Amino acid sequence: MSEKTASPAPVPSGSGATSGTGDPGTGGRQPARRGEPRPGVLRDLLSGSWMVSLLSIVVGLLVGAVLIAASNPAVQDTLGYLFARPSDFFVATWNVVTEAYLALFRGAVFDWQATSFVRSVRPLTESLVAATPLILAGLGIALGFRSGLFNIGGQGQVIIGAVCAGFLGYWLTLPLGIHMLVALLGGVVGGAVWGGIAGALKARTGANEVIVTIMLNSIAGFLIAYLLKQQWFTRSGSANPQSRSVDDTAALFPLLPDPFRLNAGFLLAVAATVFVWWLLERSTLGFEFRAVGENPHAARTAGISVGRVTFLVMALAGALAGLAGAAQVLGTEDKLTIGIAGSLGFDAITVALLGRSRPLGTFLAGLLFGAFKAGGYTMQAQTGTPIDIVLVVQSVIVLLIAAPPLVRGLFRLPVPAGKEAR
Amino acid sequence: MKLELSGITKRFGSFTANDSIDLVVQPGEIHALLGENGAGKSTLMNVLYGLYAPEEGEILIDGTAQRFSGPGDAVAAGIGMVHQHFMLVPVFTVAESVALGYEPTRGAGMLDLREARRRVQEISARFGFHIDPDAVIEDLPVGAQQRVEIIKALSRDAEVLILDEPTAVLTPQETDELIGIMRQLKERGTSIVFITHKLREVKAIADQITVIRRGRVVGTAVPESTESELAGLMVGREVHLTTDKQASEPGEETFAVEGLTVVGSGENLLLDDVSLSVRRGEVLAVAGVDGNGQSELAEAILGLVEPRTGTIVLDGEDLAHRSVKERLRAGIGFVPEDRSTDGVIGGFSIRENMILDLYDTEPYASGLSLQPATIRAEGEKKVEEFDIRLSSIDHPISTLSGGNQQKVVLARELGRPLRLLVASQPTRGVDVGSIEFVHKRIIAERDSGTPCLIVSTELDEVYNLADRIAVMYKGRLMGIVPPTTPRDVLGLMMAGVPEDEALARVASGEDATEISAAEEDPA
Amino acid sequence: MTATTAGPAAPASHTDLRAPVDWKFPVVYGVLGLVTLLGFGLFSGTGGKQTVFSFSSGRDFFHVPDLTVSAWGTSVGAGIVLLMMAAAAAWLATRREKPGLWFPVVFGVLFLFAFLTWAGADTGRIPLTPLLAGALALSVPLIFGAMGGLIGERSGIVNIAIEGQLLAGAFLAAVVASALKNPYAGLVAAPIAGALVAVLLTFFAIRYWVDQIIIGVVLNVLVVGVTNFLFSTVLTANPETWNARQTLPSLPIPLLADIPVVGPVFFNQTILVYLMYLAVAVIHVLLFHSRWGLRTRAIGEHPKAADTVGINVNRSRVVNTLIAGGIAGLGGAFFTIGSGLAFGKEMSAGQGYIALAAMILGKWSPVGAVCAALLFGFARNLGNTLSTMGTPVPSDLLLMLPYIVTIFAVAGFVGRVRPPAAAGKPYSAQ
Amino acid sequence: GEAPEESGSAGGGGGDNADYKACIVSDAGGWDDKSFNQSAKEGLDMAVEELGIESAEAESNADSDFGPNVDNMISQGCNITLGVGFLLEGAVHEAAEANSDLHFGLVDATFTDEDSNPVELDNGKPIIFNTAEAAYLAGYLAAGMSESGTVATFGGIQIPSVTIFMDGFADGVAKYNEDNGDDEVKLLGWDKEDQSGSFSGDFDNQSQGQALTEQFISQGADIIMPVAGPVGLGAASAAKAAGDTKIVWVDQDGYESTEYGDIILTTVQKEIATAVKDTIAQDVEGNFSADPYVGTLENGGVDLAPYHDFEDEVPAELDEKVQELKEQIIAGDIVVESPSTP
Ligand SMILES: Nc1ncnc2c1ncn2[C@@H]1O[C@H](COP(=O)(O)OP(=O)(O)OP(=O)(O)O)[C@@H](O)[C@H]1O
Ligand SMILES: Nc1ncnc2c1ncn2[C@@H]1O[C@H](COP(=O)(O)OP(=O)(O)OP(=O)(O)O)[C@@H](O)[C@H]1O
Ligand SMILES: [Mg+2]
Ligand SMILES: [Mg+2]
Repeated sequence: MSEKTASPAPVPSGSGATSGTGDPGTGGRQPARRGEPRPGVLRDLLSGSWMVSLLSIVVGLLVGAVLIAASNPAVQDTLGYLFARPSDFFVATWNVVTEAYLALFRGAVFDWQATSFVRSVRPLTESLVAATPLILAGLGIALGFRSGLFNIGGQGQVIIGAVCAGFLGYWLTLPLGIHMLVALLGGVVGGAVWGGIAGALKARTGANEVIVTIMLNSIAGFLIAYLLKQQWFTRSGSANPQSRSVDDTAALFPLLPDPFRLNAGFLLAVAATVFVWWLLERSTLGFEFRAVGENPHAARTAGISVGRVTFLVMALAGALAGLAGAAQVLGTEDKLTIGIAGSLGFDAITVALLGRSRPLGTFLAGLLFGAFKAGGYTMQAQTGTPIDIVLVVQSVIVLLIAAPPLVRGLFRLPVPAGKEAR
Repeated sequence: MKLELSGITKRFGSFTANDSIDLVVQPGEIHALLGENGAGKSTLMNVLYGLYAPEEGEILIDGTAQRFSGPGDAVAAGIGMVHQHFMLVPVFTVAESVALGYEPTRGAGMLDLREARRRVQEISARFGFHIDPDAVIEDLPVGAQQRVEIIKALSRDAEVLILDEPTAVLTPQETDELIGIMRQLKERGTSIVFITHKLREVKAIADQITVIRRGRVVGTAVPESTESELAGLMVGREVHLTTDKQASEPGEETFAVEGLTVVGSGENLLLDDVSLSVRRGEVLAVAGVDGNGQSELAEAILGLVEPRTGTIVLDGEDLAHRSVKERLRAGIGFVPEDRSTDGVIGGFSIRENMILDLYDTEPYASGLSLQPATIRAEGEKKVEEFDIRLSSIDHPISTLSGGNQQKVVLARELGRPLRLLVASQPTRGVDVGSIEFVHKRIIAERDSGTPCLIVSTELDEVYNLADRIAVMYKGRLMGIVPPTTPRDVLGLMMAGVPEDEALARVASGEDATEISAAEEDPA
Repeated sequence: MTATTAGPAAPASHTDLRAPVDWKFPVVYGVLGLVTLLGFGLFSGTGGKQTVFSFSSGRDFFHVPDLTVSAWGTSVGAGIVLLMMAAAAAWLATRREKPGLWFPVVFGVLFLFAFLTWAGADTGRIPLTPLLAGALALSVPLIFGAMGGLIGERSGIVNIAIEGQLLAGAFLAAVVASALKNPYAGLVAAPIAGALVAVLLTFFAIRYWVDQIIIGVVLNVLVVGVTNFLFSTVLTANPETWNARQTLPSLPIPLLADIPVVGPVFFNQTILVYLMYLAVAVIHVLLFHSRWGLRTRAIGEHPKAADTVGINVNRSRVVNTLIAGGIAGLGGAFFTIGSGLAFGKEMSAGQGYIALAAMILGKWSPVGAVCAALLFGFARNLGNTLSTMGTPVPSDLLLMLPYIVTIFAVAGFVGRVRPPAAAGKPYSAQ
Repeated sequence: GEAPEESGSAGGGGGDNADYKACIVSDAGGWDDKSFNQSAKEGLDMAVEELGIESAEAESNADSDFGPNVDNMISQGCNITLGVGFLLEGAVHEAAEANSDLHFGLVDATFTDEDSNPVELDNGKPIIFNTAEAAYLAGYLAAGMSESGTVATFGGIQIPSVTIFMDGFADGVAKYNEDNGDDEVKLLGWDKEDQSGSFSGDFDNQSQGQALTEQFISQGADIIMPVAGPVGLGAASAAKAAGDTKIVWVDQDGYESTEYGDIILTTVQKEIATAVKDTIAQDVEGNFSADPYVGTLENGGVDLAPYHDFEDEVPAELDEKVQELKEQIIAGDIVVESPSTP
């Protein structure tokens, strides 16, 4: 690009190295992407980093394949006589791996072996169902990252969001629609309070948000366990730690008829993605958030209250995670149980990281992980492949996508113009 | 020891910072390396010190070529370097800092701190430094930190000592002391490479001068050359070292600070009962060595530090307990001293940096919503007006050179109606050409009737801009003097001598500095 | 031209310059004192009841007699003393002074004593030795983990992967010990597992400059995935070979182990715990008094400065991170061979994250981290003690105790902490 | 090694019902929970072995997995799908209503409506256990065997399938105290009246179980019943370290399933495996019935395991008394009640 510009300096610089006290060597968290604006997702796609993403997924699946094969008794048997008849080994490996991954695909996208058309197309909607809370909570985490806060507290915020939404969902009696909105709002407020605690403590006392959110996760876990033992809370008349079902008036309405489970929660996820995009890129508040995230000193000098931003970001992140919890209990699960949040809060961190903390990126990452989740069920049920494989594949993908030079090196891809290899 | 650099070329990506540079430093010579910001001086020295590997060229010591794979090799070869940005670990003690990398041990890898302290004391004593080996670096004033750097280099028996812009943070008197030390070293046979862009200093001490511009040697000179000759060589065109300005026409006094006191974390006084006022259409320059409370003064005015006592009155309103935002809205324009940490956000685009403290005001925002089109249009306008060199307003500001970044800050702060301008070190890290421009803009702002408070550690700048000069020392105001006050008097005041006494001492001739003597050399 | 203020300012009169009185601590002390006096004492309804503090577990060499106190009287007495201390703190606060470190410690111990007296009044017996021993045991993996995190961050590499290293250590220790039928073999294997995780960390962090937080988080997931997978395939298929429990024996240290209370708590332990004492001491000494420590701290604070004196920053970082991973991995062995357990899925149960918190709470110092970890372990085991004693407090609320205590500790007493300046930032000379 | 000869299908076990598929879905505990998931899975494995049927299994990691996992079983055309644990009730219930042609089973829970009133489905069979009956015997036995006069129990999480053990145990201890007036045996860790007691907080953290058990031991308990899946292993390890402490195991005979046989006094057994296998077998034979299966002392669905190593130590009269109580319970003379009884 430098050839095109008429600037007197030959090459645009990196990290503000010319300032008085700046330390050019240690300036940025990441190698300075010289002379390029932070690329948007579309730009990412066009400039070839989609290739990196794709190849990362391929490598992730390959690593998974190795594990699948290595643990498969049939393959292990053939290893015993690998040299006597190697073809057996390869055939067995191929069969085992393709079978597993085809099942994964059938569970995530389209099942051509299903008994009916509805069942064939249902997997795709199941992926969306699984993606919904991941996207919502992931957006919350991403918001924190963009504002320089490491919010590990998604888990607790999801739990509290679910608790509040669920409770309002069966405890109140309200007309259709209104009830749903009130319950959703309850989830949002609950999550916001839980996130806001960490934000307020950080803003007022400087308490490290990593510690506080970790602790709040556990506290939320015990809190829901406690509540689910209280009859006044569960209203279920059962000794089991689970609440009664949320009223139909409060449930998120389905988008498709039975047996599809896709519900309005997914619309919430889409809306939240758009909202977070607008918030970060087009609103004054988001400007403050990003400013604090990139450089709190400069933000303060520009009149932005870092404490206020810290609190607001954590509250908003909590609200989004709370919404994830609400969507879970009002949309798919319909009652509160101790495990209502699963490991959503932690999965959401990976989703946000994979999405590079960008709203659209997080949305797409959520879809991918949702697909893995939905497909994983089928893979496990039909081929007996342990579902933990999915975790391995996912983490390899995130790691590789974060290290494009490694992927390029692995596949001997050319270095794109403008990006110097280090 | 004779040092030769021949044909050194160093590239950063496709940008050539050093372009086949040749340089010879004779034994016992003080060799000045002159060049404007970004000319490639530090890069060259980092190559010499083994920090950067050059793409081409070689380093010869006493005629034999050397290969340095790291600073360790350079040090072993007898090269010592005091870096422009000090290479000291803030939380270490002096003794630890000096020991690092060459630790005296008591066997089994355990530190012998007693020995380390002894080394520090020995060298301190030899050169008359007063450095406590147990002091923590971050508590030391910059002048002392620099002496620690020198001790570090000397403790390794450097035969060639590189001093990269060592005087940037010193008072004239301290600069004098440093020059004394350099002479002492020279007498012991140490060669010195002395980097600066202060012409006066070069003339005072250098035996030989090499001038670099845009990565190339553009000439050599002798100390006898005039300042404008040297400046011309550096910049490549004729420059005006002083800004033409009309005498000020001060209006009413709209800004005043009364009894401002700021207390640091250790209950030490950072600002001690400071009172001053600025009139409309006047520049009050605050002079002083870095770390004597000027930064706190500027920050307290903007509200970045909370004063314990005192009032800050602008247009009849006390702002002392207002938020930063309210003060900005009251019409304070603020140019922070440290551009990269406080002035701009490196990852933000130039466009966004243009509205960093205006993002929520008309016309850049309406309600909660930013107005991208307006932001862009206004930004483009300012780029034009302030002659900011860039390829796209959408690129991150970190892709700009320091001088252009500073122009963005100025464009932002001066681009709206102001009731007060507070600018700290407005030209730090900016090249000679741009300095001219910045100064002009500040004077223009003054002439439009804005009271201006300029904090600067560069006396040249102070003289250039000030209608009155306030001198600070250890958080106290030593006095406010007219811009006709001699450099030496200011120097003494900056070192804590009250105004009257300083005047008397300079009059009696006992404290005239060499640097100002050099200034008075017929040009 | 004369200025508004002429000459140097007269030294300000310092009476009006004093910092505002900080009432936070006196108020907290006061409230706790009142709780003690009223809640545990006057209105507690424990009149006439007694609480026995037992110090021995019955097998001790020296027998320390139980301490029997009157529940009501003790709490009232303690409450009065605490209120007096609160008053003293308030008086000091008006003079802008702070009491020494002993003050909160003594206050805390007294408060705890009163609390235990009250809590034990119904069942009557507080077994002190197991309370402390259990606290130590629950802290062991936290301490190892925190040491691993600390060495990494001190050298500029943020190690979120402690959780993964603990889990990997637990896994490999169990598998190797089981396969070789020798618990000590597991002791060797555990650090290797932790270091392997660290290899990935350094590979991506130093070679490819991937954000260290990303790597850490992802490695944790990866280790969970891999160990779960191997557990449900290999280990469960053949548990006798791969996952038979092996126990590190307790090795009481002669004499020391016979000291009442302290002895059984600290000196009747497995070699792993002794290794932990050693690790903490050695890390503390080395970090602050050795060449390695000086260099480590330098590359974590200001790598470029270290580079300019010839220290190979990235190589040191790699080495340190591997050591750190090894230490965390060793800590993981506690879950399996250290506790005499076979491996179970995700058995590190989030302890790595708590170790991370302990490291921050301890301000990146080994001793501080140990204190933080012990605080956590103690709070947790206090909850256990209370629940086994049959307090009316619901078990879930007791289980929350350590987490709440930690939040109070970080928000109330620690506040802003300063991590090593270069932690998380990749380094390259150019 | 040698390559095997290519051969036809591997011969099935007992029968050949390859066109029949029995499927099972775990709750979040997973197949290795040393508890009901594991037992249920063993039941399925036995069925496969004996009946030569096909099978599929899905492990759940989170509550949100239940629905999809059950659904996947239906997609596969499982003839019978079993869910393990009360948490699966919703998913199995829904699936049963939507697929009236398929059969379902629910281990350890009954089908209920919105308001938790039991309902009966035509194609869904609850498999439940009156565990309290066996735990009652264990409580009595433990009280009789305790030398210190203190016994203890704790749970993993406070859920009915856990607390039902603790209730029965508590009643057994109480019964012993009733019979042997003077020297009351104290029970720590559970208060049946208040339904409150000690829990380790999860089913994973074994060191927590260890710490908790050490607390009990120091309070004088010498017989402890952990009802906490793998966390019980932590308890056993602590008990073993203490030397003179015994464990009452739960679910499957711990003498065989754990490595702590020498300190396991007995086990409160729940014959889930057998019940699961029988249910499948009935279905294979076309005799599926949706009537609940309730494991009791009477039908052997729950029982006290043999004393194994402690055979000689249990006094004859105590054992006789325990057998007598068992008869009384079977006869209905003693009714062991628990709020957690399904
Ligand atoms: N770290 C860097 N990486 C790549 N290019 C850089 C880097 N730093 C500076 N440059 C480029 O080198 C050129 C000169 O930068 P530098 O900051 O030294 O400018 P300068 O000559 O000092 O100008 P100014 O006087 O405006 O500060 C700029 O065009 C800048 O884009
Ligand atoms: N690490 C780096 N990567 C890329 N460009 C760099 C780097 N270091 C310096 N540069 C660029 O090389 C050029 C020369 O920089 P150098 O620091 O040598 O200038 P200098 O003459 O010392 O300037 P100053 O007077 O401001 O210290 C500048 O344009 C600078 O931006
Ligand atoms: Mg330089
Ligand atoms: Mg510059």
